Amino acid sequence: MSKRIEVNDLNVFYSKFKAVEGISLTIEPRTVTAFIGPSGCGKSTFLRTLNRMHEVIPGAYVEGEVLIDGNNLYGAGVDPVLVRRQVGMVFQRPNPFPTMSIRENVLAGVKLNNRRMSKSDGDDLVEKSLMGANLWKEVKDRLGLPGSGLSGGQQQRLCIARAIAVSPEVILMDEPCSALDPISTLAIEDLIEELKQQYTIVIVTHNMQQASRVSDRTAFFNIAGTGKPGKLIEYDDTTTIFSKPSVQATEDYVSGKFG
Amino acid sequence: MSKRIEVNDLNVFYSKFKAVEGISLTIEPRTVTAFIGPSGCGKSTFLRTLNRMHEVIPGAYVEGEVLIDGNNLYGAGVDPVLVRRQVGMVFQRPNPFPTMSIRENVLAGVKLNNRRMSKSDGDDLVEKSLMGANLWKEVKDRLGLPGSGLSGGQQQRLCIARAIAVSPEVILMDEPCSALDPISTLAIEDLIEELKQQYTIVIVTHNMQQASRVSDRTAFFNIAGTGKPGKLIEYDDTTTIFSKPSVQATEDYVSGKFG
Amino acid sequence: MTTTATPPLRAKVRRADRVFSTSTVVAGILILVALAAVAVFLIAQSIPALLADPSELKGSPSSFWAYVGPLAFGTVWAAFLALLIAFPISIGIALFISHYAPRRVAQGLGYVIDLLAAVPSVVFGLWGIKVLAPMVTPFYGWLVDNFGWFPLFAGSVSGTGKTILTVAIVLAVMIIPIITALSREIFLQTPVLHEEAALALGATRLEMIQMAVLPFGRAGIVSAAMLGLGRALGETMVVAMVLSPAPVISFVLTGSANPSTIAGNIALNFPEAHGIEINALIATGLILFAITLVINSVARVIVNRRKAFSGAN
Amino acid sequence: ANEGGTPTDDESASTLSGSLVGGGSSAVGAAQETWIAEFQTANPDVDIAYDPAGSGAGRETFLAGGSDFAGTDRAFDDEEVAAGGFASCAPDSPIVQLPLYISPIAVIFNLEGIDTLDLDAETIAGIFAGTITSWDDPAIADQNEGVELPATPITAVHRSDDSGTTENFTDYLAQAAPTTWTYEADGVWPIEAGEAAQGTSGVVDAVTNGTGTIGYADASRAGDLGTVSVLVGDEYLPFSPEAAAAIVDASPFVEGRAEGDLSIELDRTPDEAAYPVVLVAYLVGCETYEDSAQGELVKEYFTYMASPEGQEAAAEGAGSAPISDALFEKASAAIELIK
Amino acid sequence: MTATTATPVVAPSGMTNSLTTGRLPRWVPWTLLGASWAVLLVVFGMVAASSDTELNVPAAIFLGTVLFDVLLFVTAYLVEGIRQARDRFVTSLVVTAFILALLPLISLLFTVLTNGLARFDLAFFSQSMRNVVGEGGGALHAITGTLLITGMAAIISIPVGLLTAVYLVEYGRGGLARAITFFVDVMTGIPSIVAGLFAFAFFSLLFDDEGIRFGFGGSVALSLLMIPVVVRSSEEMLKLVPNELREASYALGVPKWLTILKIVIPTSIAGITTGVTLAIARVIGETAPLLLIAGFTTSMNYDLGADRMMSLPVFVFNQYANPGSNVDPYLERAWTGALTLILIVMALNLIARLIANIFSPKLGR
Ligand SMILES: Nc1ncnc2c1ncn2[C@@H]1O[C@H](COP(=O)(O)OP(=O)(O)OP(=O)(O)O)[C@@H](O)[C@H]1O
Ligand SMILES: Nc1ncnc2c1ncn2[C@@H]1O[C@H](COP(=O)(O)OP(=O)(O)OP(=O)(O)O)[C@@H](O)[C@H]1O
Ligand SMILES: [Mg+2]
Ligand SMILES: [Mg+2]
Ligand SMILES: O=P([O-])([O-])[O-]
Repeated sequence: MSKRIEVNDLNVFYSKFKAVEGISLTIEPRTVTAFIGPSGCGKSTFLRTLNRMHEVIPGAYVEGEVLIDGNNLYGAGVDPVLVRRQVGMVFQRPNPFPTMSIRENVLAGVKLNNRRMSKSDGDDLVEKSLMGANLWKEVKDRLGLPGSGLSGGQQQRLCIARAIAVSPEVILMDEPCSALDPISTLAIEDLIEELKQQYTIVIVTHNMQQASRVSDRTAFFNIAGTGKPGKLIEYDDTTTIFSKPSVQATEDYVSGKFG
Repeated sequence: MSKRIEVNDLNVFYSKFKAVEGISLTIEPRTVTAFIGPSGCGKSTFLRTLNRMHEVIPGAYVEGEVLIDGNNLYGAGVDPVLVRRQVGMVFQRPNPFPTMSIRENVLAGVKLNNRRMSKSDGDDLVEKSLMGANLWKEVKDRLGLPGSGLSGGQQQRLCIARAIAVSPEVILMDEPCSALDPISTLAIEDLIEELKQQYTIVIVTHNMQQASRVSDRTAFFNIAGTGKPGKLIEYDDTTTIFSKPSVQATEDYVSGKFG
Repeated sequence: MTTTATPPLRAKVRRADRVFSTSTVVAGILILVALAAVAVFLIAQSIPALLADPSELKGSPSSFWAYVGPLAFGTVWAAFLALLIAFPISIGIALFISHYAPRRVAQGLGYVIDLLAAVPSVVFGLWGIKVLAPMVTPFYGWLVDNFGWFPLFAGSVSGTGKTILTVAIVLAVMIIPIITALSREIFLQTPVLHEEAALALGATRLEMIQMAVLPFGRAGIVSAAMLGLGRALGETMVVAMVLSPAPVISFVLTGSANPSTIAGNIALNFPEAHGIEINALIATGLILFAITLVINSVARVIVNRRKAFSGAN
Repeated sequence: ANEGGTPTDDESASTLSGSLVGGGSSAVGAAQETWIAEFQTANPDVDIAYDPAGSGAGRETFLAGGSDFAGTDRAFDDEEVAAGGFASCAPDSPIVQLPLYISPIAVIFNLEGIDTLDLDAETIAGIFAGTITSWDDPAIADQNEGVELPATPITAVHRSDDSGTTENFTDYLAQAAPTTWTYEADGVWPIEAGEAAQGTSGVVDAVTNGTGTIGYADASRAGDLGTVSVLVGDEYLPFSPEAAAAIVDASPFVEGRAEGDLSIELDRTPDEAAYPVVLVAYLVGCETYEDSAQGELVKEYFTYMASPEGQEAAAEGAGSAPISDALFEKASAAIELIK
Repeated sequence: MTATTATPVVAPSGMTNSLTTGRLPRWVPWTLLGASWAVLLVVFGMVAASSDTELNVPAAIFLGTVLFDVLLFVTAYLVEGIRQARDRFVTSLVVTAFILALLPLISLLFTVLTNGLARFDLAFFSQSMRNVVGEGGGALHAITGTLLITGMAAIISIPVGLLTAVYLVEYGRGGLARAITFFVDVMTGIPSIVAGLFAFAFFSLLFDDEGIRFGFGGSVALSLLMIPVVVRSSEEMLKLVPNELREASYALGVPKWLTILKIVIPTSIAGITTGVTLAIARVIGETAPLLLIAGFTTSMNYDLGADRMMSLPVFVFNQYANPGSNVDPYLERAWTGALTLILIVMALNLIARLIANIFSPKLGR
């Protein structure tokens, strides 16, 4: 149910602009990996290449390879649609579909492949996913109401429920808490802890405390200046990164000297 | 040229929703004050009440008073337009006017108010403001080009130049660096240091390191949960807040226990 | 700047602001007044026709309502057909420009479609009779020969192609640029957030459009369609020049006897009308006005019904 | 170029000046353009405008005082004349109605290789009423021996707009074929049968573009299309200007009208060789104008239109039939009344 | 699916190339399209040859495209599965829609061009029809009339429409705004001839002149038709201006009206001009209302305030509908008039784009 990700010498471009350069790393199954680094260093850009979401942006392309359990995402004949089913994504701003009810939101991804799902199967899946996202108790009485009526934290958990409903192998999260209040943030951090039992999770965060709290391993990215490509500076166990990093820039960053 | 701000028991509402409750504090002239706190606790909301920018949002209103050098912003007959000329603002995302050149952007505040200005006066003001925003060297050869062609950090400094060109007394900044890379962030932090000589500055930031680097005093806001109003928890010298805060929540927050 | 003179916060009343906002209100009210004036004019001129002895009207109908009935039907029917043809095509083009074509190409394509809007209706009329009608005639013949059992193609085929279907095609071509232009802008506004949410779930482009783009744009699409429909309902010259009308209520698309439209009928009969006939024609104009009002109200109800789910904040 | 009224030849330099406004029948439009062009050329200081907005609109406007003269494809009738109230005229002034535009209506058809057909009124009525539906119908074939008639279905095209042409054509059918055509003369096509097209041009286009089509239109527009010779008495008569003008002379004037009112009661079943399918349009003015200068101008213009040169110009430019000498004399007498 | 168990929806992990499905090579759709067109053109060509009629190219292209839609769907279904097939099918439908819209446009432009070039000469643009019978003459009077009348209509409609749009977007709330929105929609349904009748009734009452005909009246009638289009399109465009820019301006102490005039409107000027040209194009071809209130003349008239004024659509319609005995020069003038009308609107469109380019947001980099 979870997969190992291997990235080999990856460059990402926005048309002519090289946004990310020479990234190689391996992410083990059933771990939480945090990406940290100053704004603009290419964390989001890199994250998106892990499920080919960067292709949505006109002009964006990659060089190099990303292997998920040995299958190259960028191999010939690979269907990005299938990639995205296996590698789910949660965004910075909660984005439930405003035209759908809570229930429809959860089932949105599942319905794509399985149009005629029986009512009871659907109910089961909705309950299971919302339970998984720690949201079931709060919304079980109003599954038919619009998803946009929930609070920010609830919306974000709804998005997580929607992502896990399609049973992905990997879940990518791009600053999932940065728009949430502390209570909701804690709820989501707890959730990540639980999801880790089943999924490979990659999370981008600006919040060093959050990174140290939730992640097993941490990757620090940096950028030499505007217009330069972002690079992976250090990738190690989270405790190592936050206690005795081997690179000076990492130490400066995690200790708040810049960023 | 700079002013003291005194806030007395201020509540801010979005229609029926009370977003911020019972704020009282005094900001001294020629200081930098940082607002910190978890997302959704009302930092931006409160900041906007300092130049009545919240009135732009339908349904938003305040109770209580804000005195600038003893004049109540919310007194009868006070013109919000004049308030905003004295209390400038810089936003999270750089927003230069896309239809204008760099030069026009700097002069926007003056020109848009239909004030006539000789070419040479204009040139002087553009140079002075761009110098003040640490941008003059980088753009002096392309003042006629569109402002949106600059990099993010340059755009943000252009917005600062635009704000100081109207000679305000106070400058409010709402997460001015959160969309910028570290180099640009440093440039702006340096700039704040300089501006402090002349202006009263209030800055909202998510970045504790930034708060501790640039501010003289820090206000910590918190929120009890979604739907509850945000409150001012502690307001003190920055060193005090970050070394020995008197409230437990503040300590938890600045030490990264939550948020 | 000297520290001595701090400008007071209390200011003169902002005259210019007041003048400007007032002038916008005045402009809005002016529109309402103009419309009210048109309505009053229509009603005042219609009353004599409504009260008159129907035998004085052209064609001696049994009542005024028997006279407008086929016209009202034809108006709605022709506009409906035009919308039926134009709507899917317009949405297709709008999607093509907003979500399928490469961005550079899209701009050029947008311009080409705008060109259609630049063609005046007399020219459409000329093209309709001189080019389109002769071109579709053999096709109609084929339809009637092979699908004559289908009620829409019943009866004998028109020998000149001047049928309501031809009119609907021309009307459709006229309203396509209107609907396209508006829906294109709306589709371009779909929040990237929602598009990405759909794609990240493993949706194909079509599924993304179904999940994010179309629901988001629903209200706007309805507005666009209404604007197009309004144009089709009120179009005069094309109907007058192209249609072969008869005072009938008929759904047949390919025959010679087609219901006329109110606007077209006014154009055809106004020049020779006199006395009470003029009033009768204006009264039909009033009916058209009422039809437009009703259709717009219905559209508004449709838009508002699922407002909670509209995505607007 | 053509603006600014540079007089073409100096000898005719006229002293006439002022401006006239007329409006009405669009059938008279082309003729009016010709007359106006010629008259303005001869009298450079005169401006005449004619709105071809339709006969009804022309009569309404004239009645309301919005124009100095009207062109109409039917004269004001007894009732309207009795009601009076012509606002351009001096109070109680009678009106002048002159049949100065006579135009044959051709029955045109589009059958490959056939230029003319001989038909009687009953057959024409049958075709337009939708009872004769094929070109090889015996009713047609019997009258056209030696003509190879195809088995094509007939598409009869009539006018979709309210028109004087239709009114005159249906009047002909009603008078000449009363058993088949049981409807009254009307400007609006009275039955559902057939195709409809807007205006003379629309009918001509429809007949030209279709196959097996037949229609009726101002004869000047017949062009290359086949035309019908109609049975009058016991002779098939093709349309011609002389034959068309003759029908007017063969018809009586409406009784009980003022001296200047030359309204005609057209007799579509003449005994002599006159072409009965004609449209007669009237030019209507006042006997006495409110403003005598206007009266003077109208009188000059009417005089020109009625004159042999004027009639010839219209025949040339618009394809109408010049009025006969007899009618010219009566018209001249009527025009003399205008002041 | 069995949602109750934890089995994944997609193929179980570990399988090699589990991410790969059959994918059609890129050239397949294009080849299919070309082939379908070719097949239908051949079929139509054979039918045309056998029945001795002309080859109907548009119909062949149209039916060829339909064939392509079906073929592509079937191919994709066989190779890629139903979801991809559906996606491809809609893609091809969308392309079909585009081609469908292009066909009439091309046919129309072709017709107007081939017929209109006959009289596209100097005389046409330097002469009026005054004292012209038969051949010769020109449409100068109608061109100036159209420019004047439509220009005046634009002068009336653009401020009123734009201000109303500003009201709806920036100020309006509650009943009045809702009423205006609704009735603007209703206004789009006024038949043009009713607008003409109304303008005529209004001015003949105002000036107590039953025969009133003048250019300005035509402008008023056209304004009734133009205003709703201006309001609708400008409203949509104003809504697209990001609030950030408004806030940036307010924060500089710029009053609301100047913010609207100098920030909001310039930022959306491109869309607004497009909307305005659409609106002008909507009315510039109107015939019926102008015949009623602006009248008909063969002479020049530069004065909107008095006397009949000719306009191009009336000219075109009249040349077509009431030709003299020699029809050809009339028809030629009609087509050339139509061509001129299209050219005028295209020129307006171009000018609007230029204006928009000068004022609209400059995207850097
Ligand atoms: N759509 C795009 N087109 C062009 N350049 C882009 C685009 N998106 C991002 N970039 C550039 O790529 C670089 C990396 O951006 P990215 O968003 O990945 O940074 P990040 O580390 O996620 O920053 P943040 O913490 O602010 O989200 C930046 O220089 C950015 O300007
Ligand atoms: N326009 C609005 N209408 C209604 N409620 C609003 C609006 N803007 C903000 N709020 C609510 O007011 C509260 C305070 O929001 P505010 O944006 O001031 O927080 P913040 O501290 O600035 O958060 P952040 O760090 O994310 O910017 C939140 O609960 C938010 O949902
Ligand atoms: Mg990011
Ligand atoms: Mg904020
Ligand atoms: O002259 P008419 O157009 O009415 O036949």
